[in-house]
Amino acid sequence: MKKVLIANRGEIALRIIRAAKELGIKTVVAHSTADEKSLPVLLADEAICIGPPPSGQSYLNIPNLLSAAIVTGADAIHPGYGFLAENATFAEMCRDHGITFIGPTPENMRALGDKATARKVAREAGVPTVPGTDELASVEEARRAAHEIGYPVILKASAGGGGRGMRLVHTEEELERAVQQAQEEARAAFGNPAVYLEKYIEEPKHIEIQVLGDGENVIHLWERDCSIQRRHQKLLEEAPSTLPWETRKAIAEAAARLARHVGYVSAGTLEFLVDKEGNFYFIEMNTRIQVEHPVTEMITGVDLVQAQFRIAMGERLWIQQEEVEVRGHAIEVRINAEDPEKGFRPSIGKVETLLFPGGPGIRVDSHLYAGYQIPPHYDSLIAKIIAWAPTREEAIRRMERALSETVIEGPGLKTTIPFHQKVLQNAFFRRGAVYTNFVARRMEM
Amino acid sequence: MKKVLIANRGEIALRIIRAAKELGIKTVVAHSTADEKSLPVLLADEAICIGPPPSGQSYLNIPNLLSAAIVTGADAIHPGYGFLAENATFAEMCRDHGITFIGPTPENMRALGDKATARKVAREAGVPTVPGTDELASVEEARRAAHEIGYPVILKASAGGGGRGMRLVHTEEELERAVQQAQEEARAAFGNPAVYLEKYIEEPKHIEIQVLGDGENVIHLWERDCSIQRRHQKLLEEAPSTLPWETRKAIAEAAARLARHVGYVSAGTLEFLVDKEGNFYFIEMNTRIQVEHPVTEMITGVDLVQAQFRIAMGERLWIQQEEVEVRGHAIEVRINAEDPEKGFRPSIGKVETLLFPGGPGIRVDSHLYAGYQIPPHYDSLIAKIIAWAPTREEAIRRMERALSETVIEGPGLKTTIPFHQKVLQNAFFRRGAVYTNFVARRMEM
Amino acid sequence: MTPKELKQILQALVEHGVSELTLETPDYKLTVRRGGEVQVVAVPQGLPTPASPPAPLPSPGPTGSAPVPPSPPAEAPQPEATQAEDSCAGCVEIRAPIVGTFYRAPAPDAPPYVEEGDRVEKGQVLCIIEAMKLMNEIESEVSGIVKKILVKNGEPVEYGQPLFLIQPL
Amino acid sequence: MTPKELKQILQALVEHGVSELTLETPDYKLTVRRGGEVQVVAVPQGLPTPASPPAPLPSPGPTGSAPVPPSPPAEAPQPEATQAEDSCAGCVEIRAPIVGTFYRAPAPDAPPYVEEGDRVEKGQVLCIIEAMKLMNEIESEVSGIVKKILVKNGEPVEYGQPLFLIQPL
Repeated sequence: MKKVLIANRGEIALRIIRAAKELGIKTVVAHSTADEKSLPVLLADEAICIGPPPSGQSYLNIPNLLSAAIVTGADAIHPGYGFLAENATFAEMCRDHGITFIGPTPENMRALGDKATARKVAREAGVPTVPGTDELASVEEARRAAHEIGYPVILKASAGGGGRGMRLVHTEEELERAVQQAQEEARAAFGNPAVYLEKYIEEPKHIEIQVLGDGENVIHLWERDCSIQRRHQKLLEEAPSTLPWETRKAIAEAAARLARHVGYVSAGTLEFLVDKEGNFYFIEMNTRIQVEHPVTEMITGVDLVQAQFRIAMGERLWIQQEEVEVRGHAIEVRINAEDPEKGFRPSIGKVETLLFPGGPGIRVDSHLYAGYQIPPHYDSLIAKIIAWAPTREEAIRRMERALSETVIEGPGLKTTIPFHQKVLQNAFFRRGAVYTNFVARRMEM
Repeated sequence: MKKVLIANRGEIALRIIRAAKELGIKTVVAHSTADEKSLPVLLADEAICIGPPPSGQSYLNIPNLLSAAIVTGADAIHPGYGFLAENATFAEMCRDHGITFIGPTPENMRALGDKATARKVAREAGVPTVPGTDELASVEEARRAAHEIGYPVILKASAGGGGRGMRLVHTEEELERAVQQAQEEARAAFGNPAVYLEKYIEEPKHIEIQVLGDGENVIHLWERDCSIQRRHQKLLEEAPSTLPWETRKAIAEAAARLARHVGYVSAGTLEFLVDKEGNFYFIEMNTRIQVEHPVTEMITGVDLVQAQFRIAMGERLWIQQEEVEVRGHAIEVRINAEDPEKGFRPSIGKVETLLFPGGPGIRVDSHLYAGYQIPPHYDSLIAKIIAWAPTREEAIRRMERALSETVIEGPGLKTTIPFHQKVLQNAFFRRGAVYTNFVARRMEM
Repeated sequence: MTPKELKQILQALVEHGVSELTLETPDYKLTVRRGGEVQVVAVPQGLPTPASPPAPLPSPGPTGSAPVPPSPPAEAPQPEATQAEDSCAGCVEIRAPIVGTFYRAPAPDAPPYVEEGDRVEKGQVLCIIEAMKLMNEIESEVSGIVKKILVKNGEPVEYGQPLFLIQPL
Repeated sequence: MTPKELKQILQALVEHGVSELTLETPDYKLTVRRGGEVQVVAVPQGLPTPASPPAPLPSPGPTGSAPVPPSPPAEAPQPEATQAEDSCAGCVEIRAPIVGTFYRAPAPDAPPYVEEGDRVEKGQVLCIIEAMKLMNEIESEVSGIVKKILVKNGEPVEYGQPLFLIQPL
């Protein structure tokens, strides 16, 4: 591999440039016209404009991206996260054009891409999933299933996500009406009234396992706790979790088993819900690098993006499971250009004054520079700050220290820093009592 | 300990603020009028002006510093490095005023403060020193000693340092004339003609051992290789060294033994020369935190400045020697406001554009901000960039990547970044063939 | 008014994006007009220059360091014929709507679609951009004279890159 | 109209998105036009403000957030009586040459050395600064009238902090 085309933007484009540079691979950043003056464009060896600001015409424009790789002589494409990262067709087209897609195989993606298939694969691999049904044919079927699973149960839209078409049902009396409502909502939202039913996990932790595979060997790099979410958006992640050792080990091994079952290639993440008793349920797999990958890098010392490159170049896994050593604790906060006091409303603008934290145990991943105009077309993540320390308590204090010295200012620009400061001070958070509805319940946001 | 007065400036003042914040200790920065708008002044809880720009009247002004601690209610003083850090009288005066001096005891400093006493202590502790004499009474005595030690030998001024009064002698024929010349130079430079004689170590590595002591227990945190120097100024440091394991262990244990012998308290560094055969010779001890302490923090995960605080608060050492675990490799470059193309001439000015590197394995310790005017009164260190990676080779490539994305610009402002880039590319450096005259010999600078 | 006061006033104009100002007082009358395309960067706080500049462009190659097209306004999603500002007053710029390889002729041995100085009609094919083995014909959006062909045959082009300058008739 | 007033007006225009303004008063006539393609980057490049501002000063305490003395020119190594700029035109400022605790009288029960309105001679003791149990007498560097005593009895003072304003006679 001589030259990689980066089919992404923002901090992850920069992250990929850094990995490639350290491996001696040349970089080409494919960018929209809105990102012409972005830091990745500046720091890459080359840059090529692939379309106008709307991502449908640029970062999702497969012909322009492939053409850009071809005309710049790139022999590989790194998709980052989001955009085309989990698009099996794109991965396949790369392969057809003799371009290495840095990520899993199209077959991996298809085996794990949609939730229903992934659940089936999990069951084959002996990994527990949330007990539930397929699409419900009738209220009667729902009643039988709910009885078997045990209340409370939750109804979900087959086509959907993001909370729409969802209904929590506590008793059999509520069920019929709830099914009807969920179907109506699902039809309105997704044009498809199909719903299914699942066991409702109360106050679960969102735990995800990082894996690395070379197609034969798969290792896990332990878990991340991503329970601090708001409307299914992760805001703060940490590793390791505060779960007991046995639970952590059981989940991690289950995840590696599942990934091994599909002959997984590259970096991937398996997401689980964990209830108060330590029961865990596989939900889905993300077949790509994740925003929160740095916390795993901080505690294991393994460079996950470099690992993606090396695996894509055909290298066999160079670390065995026993060699993965966890040291200390790491926390990442996602700094978004959003106003947490106004419902996390996006707050774009120009960054005029910028000061990032430094010193021991602090890592910053950000594409900001003083004078940068945040474009309104893309997501609002502008910086990730990661703090490492020997213990969780010290990592929290270090993160507080780091945020206290961070300055990201510009006219009208708001960030989620004050929100994170509140989370870090929260007594429940400090003792590790986090779960996916923490922000709603403990932060009242 | 509730509040610490920081009797220093620049990056180390910031480093101390960070450690104190993470420990919940309030900070007061004592500053000269020239540092009124410095980042440490901004980030501390309080600031107090203790004198005009010349350090003799501010950072070395003991009455003003003690008075500043008293009137601000600080119960401790951290001296940083340089200035009053190794001044036993100052440490004693702090004690007399009921203020905790964060560092070794005055007795520690006196036992190790000057080279001659430190050599004596080393011999008592069974730690080898460079074979040599005391002040020479006659040329005849020099002849006898040189014969015994074996040529080449080096003559040095008793009162001096920095190369003046030094003479390298290869054969007995050259000796008499060399003694006379050295005495004359020493008289001219230091007003004292006394010289002594030492074995000349060819192409030695400068290896220093980090220790932590609580007065009873002393542990070492392995070594740093500081061989990349120019005119005795360290420019780039790394840990671990490329020495064989047995040599590393022998030096580290000798250092810990010496520090234990004097009941050492706080963080300290023992400096050694190591010849090509792996023989090592103790030279001196620095009874303070060092500029290059971050490389040790990166590979061991131990926060050395926090450790100084905790020991000063009376805590017994909380890590045993067996628990000190080294992971990976770390390199620090000192970015000075100097022009390496013009004999490292200081280059002051205003920092207008500033972009520090980020991403995995990169740490930045710097008091710069965009708009900061570098004052002409103090030393030229403006930033330290530290790169960590699993191996030395990867750490070098990571540092190259980090420097390639660093921007420190202003009218007329030059930095040592281009120099470091050359060192990192040097084939001898890359294979670890470094020694104290590397810069002169391999870089021709 | 002292030179210092004038300086302060001018400074204020710059800071507040003022393009024109007239001020009459009993003591003086001041008129200031600042340039149309004025881009004032008081502090060089734009894109920083890294310690080692990006490697020089392997020519031919479309990159940020190649002749940069004046950035289209962020709101205009489609590259279009625009007023060319530089070499040809009144000319219309034809830009690449896709990424690919620029060919002046339909086949290696065929004559080019157009030459500099040719008269073209709106809708006439000017060149081909090959993208993923598909030949995309690029048509002129105006009738006029081809004043300049900005890209060499066989060179890669990026999205929005100017290809032709055409003087409308 | 002063440059400062003009600046305030311009500021208001920017804040309210005004592109053109004409103002006639008995004293002056002002016309301002903003916008066009003007892109001005006026960057606040001073000291950045951290996310959490430094804790408020435990009063009394001499810190950067206390009434800041106009910073003496970096070249002047010694704090000296300087022209006071703010409250008293033509006054001389007497500053603290050392760090310590400010006392207005030689002993707790003694009367103060000076009161506001007193006439003092050059060399006359104005106060004491206690530093490390030593009492340091601070003398007036000019003869004149004590216009203002800027520090309260018993308060800590930092190096260079203004203590007295004296109107020279």
